[in-house]
Amino acid sequence: MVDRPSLAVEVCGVPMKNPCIAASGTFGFGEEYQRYFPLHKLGAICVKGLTLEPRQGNPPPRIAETPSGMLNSVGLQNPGVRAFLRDHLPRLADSGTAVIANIAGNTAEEYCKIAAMLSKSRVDMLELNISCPNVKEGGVAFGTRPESVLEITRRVKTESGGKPLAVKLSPNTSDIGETALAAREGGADAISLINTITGMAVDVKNMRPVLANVTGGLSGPAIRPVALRMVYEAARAVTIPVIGMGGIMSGEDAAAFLLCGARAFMVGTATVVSPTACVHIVAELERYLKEQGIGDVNALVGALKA
Amino acid sequence: MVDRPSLAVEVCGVPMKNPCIAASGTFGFGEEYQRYFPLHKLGAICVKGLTLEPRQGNPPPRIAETPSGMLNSVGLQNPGVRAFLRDHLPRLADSGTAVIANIAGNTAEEYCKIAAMLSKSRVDMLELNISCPNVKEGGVAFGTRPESVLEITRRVKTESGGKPLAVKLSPNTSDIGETALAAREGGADAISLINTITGMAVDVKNMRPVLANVTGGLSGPAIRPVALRMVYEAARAVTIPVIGMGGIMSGEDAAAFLLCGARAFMVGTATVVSPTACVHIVAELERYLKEQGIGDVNALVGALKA
Amino acid sequence: MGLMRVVRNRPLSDGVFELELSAPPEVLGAAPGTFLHVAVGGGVFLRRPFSIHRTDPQDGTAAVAYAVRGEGTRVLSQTKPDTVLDVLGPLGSGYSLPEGARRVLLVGGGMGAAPLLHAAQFLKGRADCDAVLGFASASYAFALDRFEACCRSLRAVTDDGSLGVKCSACDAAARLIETERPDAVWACGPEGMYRAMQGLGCFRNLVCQVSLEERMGCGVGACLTCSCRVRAGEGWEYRRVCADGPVFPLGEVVFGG
Amino acid sequence: MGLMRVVRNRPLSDGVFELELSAPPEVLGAAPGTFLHVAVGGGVFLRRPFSIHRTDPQDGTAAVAYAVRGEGTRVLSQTKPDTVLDVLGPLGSGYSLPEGARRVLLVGGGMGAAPLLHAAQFLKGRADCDAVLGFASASYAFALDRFEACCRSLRAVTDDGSLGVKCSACDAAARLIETERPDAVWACGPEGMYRAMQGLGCFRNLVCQVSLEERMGCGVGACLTCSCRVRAGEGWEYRRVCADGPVFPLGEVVFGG
Ligand SMILES: Cc1cc2nc3c(=O)[nH]c(=O)nc-3n(C[C@H](O)[C@H](O)[C@H](O)COP(=O)(O)OP(=O)(O)OC[C@H]3O[C@@H](n4cnc5c(N)ncnc54)[C@H](O)[C@@H]3O)c2cc1C
Ligand SMILES: Cc1cc2nc3c(=O)[nH]c(=O)nc-3n(C[C@H](O)[C@H](O)[C@H](O)COP(=O)(O)OP(=O)(O)OC[C@H]3O[C@@H](n4cnc5c(N)ncnc54)[C@H](O)[C@@H]3O)c2cc1C
Ligand SMILES: Cc1cc2nc3c(=O)[nH]c(=O)nc-3n(C[C@H](O)[C@H](O)[C@H](O)COP(=O)(O)O)c2cc1C
Ligand SMILES: Cc1cc2nc3c(=O)[nH]c(=O)nc-3n(C[C@H](O)[C@H](O)[C@H](O)COP(=O)(O)O)c2cc1C
Ligand code: FES
Ligand code: FES
Repeated sequence: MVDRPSLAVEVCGVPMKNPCIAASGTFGFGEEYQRYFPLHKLGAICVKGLTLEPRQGNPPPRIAETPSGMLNSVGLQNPGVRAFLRDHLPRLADSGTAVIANIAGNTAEEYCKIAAMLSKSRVDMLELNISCPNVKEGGVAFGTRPESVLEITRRVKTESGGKPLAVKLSPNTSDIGETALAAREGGADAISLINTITGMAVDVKNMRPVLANVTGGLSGPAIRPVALRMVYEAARAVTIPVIGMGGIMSGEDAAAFLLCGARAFMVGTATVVSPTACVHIVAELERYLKEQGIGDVNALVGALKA
Repeated sequence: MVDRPSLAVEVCGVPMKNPCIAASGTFGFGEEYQRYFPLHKLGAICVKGLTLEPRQGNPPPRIAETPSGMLNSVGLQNPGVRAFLRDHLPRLADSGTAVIANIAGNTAEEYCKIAAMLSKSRVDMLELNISCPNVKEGGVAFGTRPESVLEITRRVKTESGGKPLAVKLSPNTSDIGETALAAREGGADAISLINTITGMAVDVKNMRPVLANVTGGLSGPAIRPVALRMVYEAARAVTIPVIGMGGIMSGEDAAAFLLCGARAFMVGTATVVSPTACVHIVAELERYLKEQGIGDVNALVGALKA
Repeated sequence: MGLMRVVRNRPLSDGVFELELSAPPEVLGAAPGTFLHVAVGGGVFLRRPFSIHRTDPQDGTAAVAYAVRGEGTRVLSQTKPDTVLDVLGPLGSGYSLPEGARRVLLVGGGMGAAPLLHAAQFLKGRADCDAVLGFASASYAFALDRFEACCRSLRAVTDDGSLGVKCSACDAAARLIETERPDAVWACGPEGMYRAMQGLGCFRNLVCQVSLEERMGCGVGACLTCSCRVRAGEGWEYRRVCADGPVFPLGEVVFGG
Repeated sequence: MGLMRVVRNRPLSDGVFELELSAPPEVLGAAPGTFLHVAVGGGVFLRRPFSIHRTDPQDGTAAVAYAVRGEGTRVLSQTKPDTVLDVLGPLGSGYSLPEGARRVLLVGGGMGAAPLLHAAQFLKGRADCDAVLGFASASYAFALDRFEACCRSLRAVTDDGSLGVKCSACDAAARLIETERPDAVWACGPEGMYRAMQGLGCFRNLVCQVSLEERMGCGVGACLTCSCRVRAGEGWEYRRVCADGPVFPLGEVVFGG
């Protein structure tokens, strides 16, 4: 038994007091969760995907329950990067936790403009979202072909003004290692994965799709086996830090991602189910480390005996 | 209410008394299930993947439970196509249900040889398995690039001697419509999907993968949203019949696949959980049709109001 | 947020149940029209939202009334007393009494009656309240005795005439507005009822608040899955049912699409 | 296959429970060493295999004894009487009495004792039976009284000496073989015990059958997920624990790899 295992990690130069990051799109800009716990308990917060202009998103219904998971088709509803910088970032940057800005564009130019605007801000890291399955243009279209991943990463990196850049990869691909390599070659400082898997649910009684958008992104425990495999493959393909996610509901789930090679992890759907999920996951991870007699969480990273 | 809805379907010339097919790899050669129900209750039986030579498969453990699903890494253990023709097919062909032979090779030549041997047999249809995630060579390697799908389909079709050929597509791809088109261009008479999604499970206590093979194929309800979406996309990409599968546990699940465009459906993991699953699913589908006032199951096919 | 013990779980009418929970002070003092977000257990993944139906601060209990629709409510209906449920709430922004309002008319359609009892409880001593409740049929009506205990008047109507007059809640309410001249209408019911109300001048000419439903994720305003359309400038914008609502001014809601 | 009602579900020892089911004739008359494949419910997806621990044809009940290991057995341990479980079985091919055998030695390690009680019940009137049961510690021992009732002799040993002598079941059994000269050994225990037995000549020189465990899917022989290695020709081949076993001749099993 270890008394107080160290949970601190560093992801491409950004220190985090623990490896637990609130995933993009499930934590808003943090404001809704302040009444549930102090935000500084998190390793970092990744904000809702930001676009250049405000975005309305897709029509409702936008959510469907599926076996051990959920589909969402929010479609990047957000107030735009300017409103983020003006109305939300100041408070968030003072909250005592690292801030990651998730950025999404329709075109490469848009991605670059957003990155440039954020590069002079107080955000600690950029996360390039080229894997949103819920928008017609941009999003996942950039994320499936290695050449386009490389190209967009390179262009955005140039505009990021020294802010570390994580590239968020899409699971809707046949070779995640290849995409990871492309991101690294484009200059990514880290990769994060997985975004949601495109899926669909049917209301058989009414013979209609449940989601107004027909398809949506599948998240939650259902996709965890796929996420673990992709993190494992990506972490073997590249040496830059990997941030893993997909269906993490407990500290042991988080440990599995670290064992597969993730340096830190994000929690999305678990927060949708319970606002305090991240806090519980950190506590459980700490207990797991104690039970395993591991003094430093970094010792887990990639330690899978396979 | 409809009194006795008609359940009969036809898939590229093969008549089936209902659209429920036992999926490859979960029904053996049918022998184990005869004590649970008469096999003629099924629309068809798709046998375990056949290779040219007998195959041992992967080391155990070969199965892991995951949230609403399971991973398997059987690795195409089978007695080889000759033993199938000699020891299993005669009885199966007399069982009163259609027989689909699932074929898998290491090389294009092997696929062709197996197809040629089966072309003169009593099987009703061939299913080209280019989507097995559990073998090093062949399998999924053929199934992810459209060009190789087209090529292998064309070659095997030439050897199939007029037997209808279904191509079983891999979900480990970024554009299922493209793969479906490639199969059709190669001469496929039908496509079936989805095979399992490559996944992984970790035993965090022992810090090891649960499966000896590290990764395995994810099946069951967890993947149903992904399967439904891919069937929907594939059925819109091609006009040849689509056989849908992935996590079907009930008659309503089956109806969802038909609504998304599948002409028939396969049931795999549900049978692993309960030997009589297929029989219950057919009964539930019939009840669903009655409740919806639909007299013929074919009226469901592609009837989704989207 | 917290763990709440099931005190009782019993049928109220055909397919409608009441779940009584041992509740913390913030739920006992919740605003009318707010809701609880319930993890029903049994492998059901997401929470299910239910309006607060009534509270009993003396007993320290709060109840929701729910119709069995799908898997979540089916599991809930089988929950035994003493089960401990993980319940979030009170959540959302509820009905509000306009400054100086003396008379409130409650208009419920079907399960929409659920939050209105809590509203009637809340209004006691604050304003007079009359209730119009419409049900498909008498067998679905519930909580009428409790409404009678809290309201100045109760009018129950049904689609098939099996209880009260055969008429819609909307039409019955419209008639009452003419005679009683309430200062505000608090309504809860299906979309069709709201559309009908939007079509009638009498509802447009007074403060009329309606409670919306949408499929939900987090329930706290972060995931943006529960959108409804609300008038903004020339057009409309999406708002969150869970955090900006569930109660909105009738005139601002844009239906259909 | 069928639905079986839970009659009782109670702890037998530290972390070990006994689930008693109202069982159909085919289970009551099952061969020793066969197993039931139990859908435990509560969101657990796959069935869990448990050997038949004992049957009571008079009462019409059969029981399995199980250790709480993970989620499935945890859920099972909380199952209440009168719950109806979906249970497949009896499945597999069990222990068999060699032609003319008079004396059988039962060797159990830990939870391996579970099927051996059923074996002892079966042997009553068919052959003499002695049992050697090894446990990690006294607190884990279970069903000793029942074994005593069915066996000619029972020797319980522990790894820590807290019950019987401090020694392994394998070593204790080896000694008994020399004095009692049984015609057959029926064993059930962890892989380590079987490996130790394979290393000792005394087990090689008589009919020795062991029950294997592997993670299972269907339980009926179709999915090929439950493979174990069995000698074949020069090498080995995979066999199905669920259908070709779970009981195999000790000498044929190939461990490790
Ligand atoms: C703010 C609010 C308050 C509500 N109050 C009540 C109440 O007091 N009494 C009551 O009976 N019902 C109420 N509902 C509706 C109730 O939440 C649904 O009937 C319930 O979630 C259905 O769950 P299910 O699993 O049984 O149905 P399923 O149809 O199986 O549910 C599948 C999914 O759809 C969602 N869903 C289905 N119908 C609705 C709906 N009408 N609104 C929102 N989500 C839905 C579920 O949450 C779930 O995610 C309220 C809804 C909202 C948004
Ligand atoms: C033929 C046979 C007979 C058995 N008889 C008994 C018995 O009489 N008493 C008893 O206590 N145990 C018995 N076991 C082992 C028992 O099946 C496992 O302990 C149980 O499945 C663990 O489930 P879990 O969900 O609690 O554990 P988890 O570890 O959470 O289970 C996860 C998965 O691993 C599988 N698994 C884990 N351990 C084992 C294991 N040792 N063998 C097979 N699958 C495993 C589970 O089935 C499940 O799919 C038997 C196993 C087999 C194959
Ligand atoms: C409601 C919802 C909204 C999301 N929005 C975004 C987003 O804006 N940008 C993004 O990169 N990922 C978004 N995601 C994906 C998550 O960040 C995460 O990659 C995914 O859900 C898998 O993790 P999980 O299973 O823990 O949720 C969203 C997920 C959900 C459930
Ligand atoms: C244990 C197991 C073995 C399988 N073996 C094969 C196989 O040999 N050939 C094949 O094409 N698919 C195989 N599959 C995939 C299934 O046929 C099916 O495509 C997949 O499991 C999805 O359907 P399901 O969710 O209903 O199981 C196997 C699946 C399982 C679970
Ligand atoms: S349910 Fe998450 S924002 Fe409303
Ligand atoms: S568990 Fe399916 S073959 Fe043994």
